[in-house]
Amino acid sequence: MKVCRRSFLSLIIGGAAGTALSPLPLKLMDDSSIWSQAWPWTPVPEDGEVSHVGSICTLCPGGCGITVRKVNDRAIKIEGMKGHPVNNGGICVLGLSGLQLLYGPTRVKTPLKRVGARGEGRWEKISWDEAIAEVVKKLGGLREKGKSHTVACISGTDRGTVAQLLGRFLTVYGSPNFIRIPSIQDSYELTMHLMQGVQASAGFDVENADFVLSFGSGLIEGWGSPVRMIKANSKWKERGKVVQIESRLSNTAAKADKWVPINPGTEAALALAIANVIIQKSLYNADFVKNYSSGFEEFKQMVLNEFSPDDVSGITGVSASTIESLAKSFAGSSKPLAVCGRGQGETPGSLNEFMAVHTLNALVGNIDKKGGVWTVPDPDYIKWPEVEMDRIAANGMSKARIDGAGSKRYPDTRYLLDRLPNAINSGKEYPVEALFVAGANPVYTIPDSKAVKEAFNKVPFVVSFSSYMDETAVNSDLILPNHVFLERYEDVPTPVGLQKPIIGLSKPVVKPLFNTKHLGDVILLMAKAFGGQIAKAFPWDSYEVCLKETLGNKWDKLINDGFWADSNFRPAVWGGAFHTPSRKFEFVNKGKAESIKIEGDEKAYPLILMPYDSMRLASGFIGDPPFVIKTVEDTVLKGKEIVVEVNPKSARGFREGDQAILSTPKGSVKVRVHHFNGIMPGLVALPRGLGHTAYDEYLADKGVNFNELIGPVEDPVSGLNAAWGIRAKLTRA
Amino acid sequence: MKEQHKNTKAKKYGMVIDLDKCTGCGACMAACMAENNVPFKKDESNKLDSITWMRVYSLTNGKKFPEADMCYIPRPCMHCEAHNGHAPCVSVCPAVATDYNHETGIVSQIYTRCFGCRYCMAACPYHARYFNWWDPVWPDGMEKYLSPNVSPRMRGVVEKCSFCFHRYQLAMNKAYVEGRRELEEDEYQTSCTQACPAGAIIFGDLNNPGHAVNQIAKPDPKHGGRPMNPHAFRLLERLGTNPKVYYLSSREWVRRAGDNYIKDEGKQGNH
Amino acid sequence: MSTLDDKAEETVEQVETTKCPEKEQKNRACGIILIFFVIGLVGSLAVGWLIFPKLLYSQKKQPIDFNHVVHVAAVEDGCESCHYFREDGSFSGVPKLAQCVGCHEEAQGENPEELKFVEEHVTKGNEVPWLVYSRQPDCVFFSHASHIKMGKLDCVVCHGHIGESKHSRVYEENRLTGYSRDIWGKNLAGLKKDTWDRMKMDDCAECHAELKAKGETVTTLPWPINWMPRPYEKPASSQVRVNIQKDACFVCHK
Amino acid sequence: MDSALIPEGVKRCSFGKFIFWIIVVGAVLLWGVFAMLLCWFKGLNQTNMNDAYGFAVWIWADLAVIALGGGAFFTGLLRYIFGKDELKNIINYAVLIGFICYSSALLILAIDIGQPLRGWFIFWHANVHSMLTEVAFCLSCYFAVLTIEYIPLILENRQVDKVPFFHNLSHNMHGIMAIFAATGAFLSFFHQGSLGGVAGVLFGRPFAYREGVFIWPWTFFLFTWSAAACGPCFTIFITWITEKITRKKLVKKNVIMLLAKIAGWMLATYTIAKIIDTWYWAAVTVPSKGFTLMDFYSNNPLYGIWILVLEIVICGVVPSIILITKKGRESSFLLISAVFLGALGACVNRWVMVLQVMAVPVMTFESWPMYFPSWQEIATTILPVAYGIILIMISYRYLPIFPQEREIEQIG
Repeated sequence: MKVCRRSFLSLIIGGAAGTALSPLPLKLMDDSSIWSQAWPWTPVPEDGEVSHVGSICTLCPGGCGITVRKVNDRAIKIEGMKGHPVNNGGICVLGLSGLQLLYGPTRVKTPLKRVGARGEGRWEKISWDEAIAEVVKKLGGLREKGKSHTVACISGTDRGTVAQLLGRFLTVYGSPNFIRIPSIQDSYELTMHLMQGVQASAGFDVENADFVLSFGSGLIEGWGSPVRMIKANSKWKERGKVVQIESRLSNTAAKADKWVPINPGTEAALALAIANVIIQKSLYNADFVKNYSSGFEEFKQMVLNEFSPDDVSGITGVSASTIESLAKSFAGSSKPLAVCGRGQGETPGSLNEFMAVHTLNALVGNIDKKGGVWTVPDPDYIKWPEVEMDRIAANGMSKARIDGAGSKRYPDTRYLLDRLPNAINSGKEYPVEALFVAGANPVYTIPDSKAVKEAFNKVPFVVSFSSYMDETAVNSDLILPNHVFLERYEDVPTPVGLQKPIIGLSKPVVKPLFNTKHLGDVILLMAKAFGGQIAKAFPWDSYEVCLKETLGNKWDKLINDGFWADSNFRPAVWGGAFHTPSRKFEFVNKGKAESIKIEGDEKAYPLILMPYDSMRLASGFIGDPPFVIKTVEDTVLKGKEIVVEVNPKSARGFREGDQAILSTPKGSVKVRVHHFNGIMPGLVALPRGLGHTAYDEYLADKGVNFNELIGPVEDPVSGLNAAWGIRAKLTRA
Repeated sequence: MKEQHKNTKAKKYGMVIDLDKCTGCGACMAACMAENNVPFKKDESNKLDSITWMRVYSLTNGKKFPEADMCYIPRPCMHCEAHNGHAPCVSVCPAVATDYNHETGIVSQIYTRCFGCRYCMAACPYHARYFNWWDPVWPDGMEKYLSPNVSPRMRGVVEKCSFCFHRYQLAMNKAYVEGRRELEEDEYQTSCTQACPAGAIIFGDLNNPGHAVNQIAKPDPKHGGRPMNPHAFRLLERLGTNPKVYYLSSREWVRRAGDNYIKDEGKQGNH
Repeated sequence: MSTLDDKAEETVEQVETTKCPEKEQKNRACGIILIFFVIGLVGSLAVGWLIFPKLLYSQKKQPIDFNHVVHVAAVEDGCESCHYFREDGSFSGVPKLAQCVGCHEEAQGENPEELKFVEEHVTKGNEVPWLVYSRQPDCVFFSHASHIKMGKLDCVVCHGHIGESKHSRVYEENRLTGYSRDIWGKNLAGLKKDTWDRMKMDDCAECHAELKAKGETVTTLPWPINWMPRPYEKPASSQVRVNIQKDACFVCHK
Repeated sequence: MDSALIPEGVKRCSFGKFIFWIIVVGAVLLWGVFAMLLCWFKGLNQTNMNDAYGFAVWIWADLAVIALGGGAFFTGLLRYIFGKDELKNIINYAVLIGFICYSSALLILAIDIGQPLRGWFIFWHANVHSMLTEVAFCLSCYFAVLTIEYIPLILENRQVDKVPFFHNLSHNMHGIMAIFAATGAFLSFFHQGSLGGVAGVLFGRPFAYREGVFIWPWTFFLFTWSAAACGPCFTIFITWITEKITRKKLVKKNVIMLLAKIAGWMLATYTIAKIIDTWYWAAVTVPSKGFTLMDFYSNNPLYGIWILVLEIVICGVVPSIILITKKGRESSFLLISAVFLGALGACVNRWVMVLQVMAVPVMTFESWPMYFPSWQEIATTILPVAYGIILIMISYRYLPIFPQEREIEQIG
């Protein structure tokens, strides 16, 4: 015992001495710190050869060129493409985060068939053959029963080969119900159609405009092609003026040279009052008005009688002197440009307002001129042979559209998606038996989410082509996942708002990561499976072949540069620009321009809820990747709670950061209150782009989707959704 | 120093950010995150533990509707030179994990040297330094986009903006292979500069009269680099941090918001 | 030391029980205690110098036994034939399969290793998972361009005479850190004879300090214990006072 | 049961009672250890610290505990250097408290750093310009000194002392204790100072920044000074608590009076210095950075001007007056209140120089971030307290901490 204890101690001391004389302690100390410097659970990115691939970003209709940096076969970073006519090296927050979508957890990795109840999220993995067979079987059955017209398709766009293939398929199959996602494009197209007689997009030569009068457009918040607009804004900072007319100090308003707060919804009246001053003071372009327009006299009488600055001042809250000075500076500038479409322009708006604003451009003669509004024809490279419809198809195509577009009531409107939920729910029209959704997320983006979901539930067969598990995909029966934009070829015609026709080419930057299929190829496969006229309409082996053939001699240029621009394009000359019956610009006078009445009773709902847009929140069909959500300020989102802006004056006892219940006739949600001096008293502003229920844990269940709180309000002229807000109230939580 | 750079003149990389042009779109933040392998968590709404090397703050003029005004101010690391490189953070780091490089004027941060005492964070008045409170975790598969040029950080260390120093390194490599020791202005640009859609960020060598940053900010070497451009200012100029990020604004209240002033003191905002 | 403990033990023992006759006990105990001390000393030395390295490093074989001699003889430009600089200034490092396929589309000889290489990798298109002896931690940015192109350094300085090897030697991986033993150096005590014996930061620092003292344009590295005088800090001559800077951490770290 | 180990001639509670309390406090200790392990294994996300509060309650505890442990070096200085021999009767306890405080501080630092495995970098890769480096070096050196000062105390245990070697060792160590005390005082002067420097050099934080002499800001000297003033206060306070708990007199009144008087004068001079410093800072330094004094004490829910009043008037002026007047010292109530306030003053000062420094916004567009420690932080902060109590319990039971105890007991 004795020996043992002492010896033990001795042993220990000897051991300690020996250990100290060995490299063990220093080496272990060093290695353990090195271990802590490279913890095995911290990833080490593999190095390798760097390469760059040019492509086009299709996460929004902006059509920016991108250059993707790769290391070996991994895509490392997305950067803006230098020299691209839209963005010239610049890029937005969403585009930069594209790789998080590519490699992210929300990808649908293989065709999925619903097993549980709708929206329950239980899926069965199926093969592509099974998936296509399933669709063909279902559609075939409907066709046999002569119900081909009960198939509808919601698409993010109607331009480019993929959308055209989809439309073509629907046509030869026999359904008139190809519906594009609504936006201010609809209103602008209609405006151009009615006033200029053209079927074209409106392009804005913003780079050359020297006075921009914006009626609530979020010029630097995602309106038009976002990066291009921000670039233009920088140009205006150097030479040019911007006046922002808006009831909230948006970023655009803050950056503008002048912010004119206005009572919401009265923009049309203000535009006409400005017209009043321009006409009264004879500041208009006499040449244009006299030689290239018709209906001016009627219009003149109307504005002079009904829209005097003093009267309008009462409606809009903008002083008569401001109206006059606005009119003078606008008409006095050499290249003035008036634009409208609120925020990012995702809600079409009142046609009267669009026409009133466009009238201002006409009065100063800035149509198809440098710095003005241009008529932009679609690039006409898609020249496929006319489809030959069989009897069933012809029969189906002869049926009226379910959304009412092109009907007697709304003869000039092409798509009215906002009317679809009601059409399905009310059951007044024929039922929709099958619904395709491609490049869109209507369950999230269409107003009145409750009604949209109800409508979806009434459709027995919903097919989503989404690459991501978005709200629409969750509520579908079959998901046929498309490649994401970095894995596929796709032509991208002229970005929204660009004044020159260009074509961009999206290229596969990486090989498809999962068992996904290009939507174009899926359409071709479906057509083949049908055979007959349907198959005949698609004489290509693969989408890539189709695309190459369609683009013809532009292909090489597109592959090398990433875009093709028509260098010969010039804006139309006034003499031949207008295709109205009078061959002139028409001052369309549709009577007294009534402002759109929003939903809700003023007594029950003393406040007005308006949405606002931000570059840091994608509110379209793409959900925000983690990087984007990270940039969102804590005055917008706090934890899982959305923050609404109110003026301290109308906060009624709600302190900064207080919880509250925000209610509208459509629903109520929990919010937090943020005092903002930049918002007009009486208004509540809620950010768009939050409140996703699908996607990943970085995005889902954060905040509130604005569309849950608002429903569409039909514009009496176009049928498009013109709701710019809704009555609301804030109550204690 | 003197002997060291016989062949190359010492550079002083800096930035000029035009706040008139900045739209607050957040592209610089995302560009930075994507370039520098910045991690993210499920909830990033607590801005006190959200790693954003480049952070866009918003400021208001404090006035009531409709006089209210707002401005965004992107804040990277200022790479303070202070007096002879004794930046607030550099002099306090006990383990030389952060350092002022006299050759480029960049304040480095070596993650593997840092042991996470956070003294530098206490020292930095710009809150430009961020601590990795959590292990960085990328959802399965997303680690594929990580760049090999910037080492992902481990939990328990401080990180901050590096002016994308790795881009300098890579550009120098290219120059070396081509037999040069000097870089052109456009060969080394930070990720945020490159991405900014507004072109509001300009980056270059403040010591080089040929570079745009020098021409715009006109740093006054006699007065600790103070801008001579009347529209230019630096954040917290009075603390003597001698930062290398200059801001431009045509609005006086914005320039004034860049520093602290006792009421009614020197109303011109920039002096 | 032993006496000290001896006493300590003793008193405690006394407290507990006081049976033994003291002196006799003490002498015997002394011897035994000494033996135990020696056992402890020798044992721990053995552990530290012999067993510990065995435990710390795992032995790994390269997937293919590579013969540098044969390859160097077959190519024209020496090392740079396979380990070349890319246009962007980066260094290619260990060749990828695609490079090897140029010659090894089909086996060129009878060497079983080559046959294995062609069979396992070339035909199947699998990259060879080479174990890189000189792989540095992720935090290290090493510019081959500045050392080879600007500094005109020979590969041998850091990599030794690997180009003269006929076989791939065993790769020893540090189980704790995951890095090759070559980084710390074969010699566990950290001793080195040649410049390529170790690849730790101190070794970079040593070389840089030497060059610096000669007046070369190099960046000096911090000596690890940077508050202690460095062996190379002595002024090379009275005119040139070498200013040791520790301001360039970013130059080699990312 | 353990009577053989208890110093001769003094009474101690029953072993059962002793063990019971050890277990009670030990439970708290274990709770702290659990929290500590959480912090080590899961990382500092276990705390409520954030990027604005890089330094928080731990660093405050660190600074406070070191200031309070300052009694050891100052009493040592008085006893060994200035020859205030009476203080030998309280020096043991001062050393013990110092030992506890310093070991706690080191432990907290080891928890506080994000990469404990690399903690040794502070020595190995030290940056000599950093105040924290100075702190680390002096702190560990002084801790070593305190250990050396504490060892003879252990050796005085009845059983250990029986061993001739230990007896001699202890004797010899006592002989050279003056050298250690001097070294300790020197080291302590520097690290107390450098702790003050930690905040004072932050020229990016106008609230903390103090001008100074050479490389040291005024806080450097103020911290040393306040530690010298408040440390003895704390020693007296803990002695008083110990006396209350043990229900007996352990140190003679004259010793306490002497220490209290010295502490009083130190505190008084410190308070004057602090007032001058505050005035200069508020009148010159702060305005030069564009701030007014009240900018630091308004627009937030916690930090009002009250904290300045509390620190300087209530915990500075008031106890100083009590302690330097004979009447004040003689009144037991006033004395204890004063030493308590003195110790509290150091704590408040450290709080202000750590937490408020973090809270004050420097950029005009930032607001005051507020912070409340998580339970893990609280537990790990209590951990050293529990450890200290246990160490005091054991030391008091088995070591002749209070040389006068037996004498007083016999008289009593």
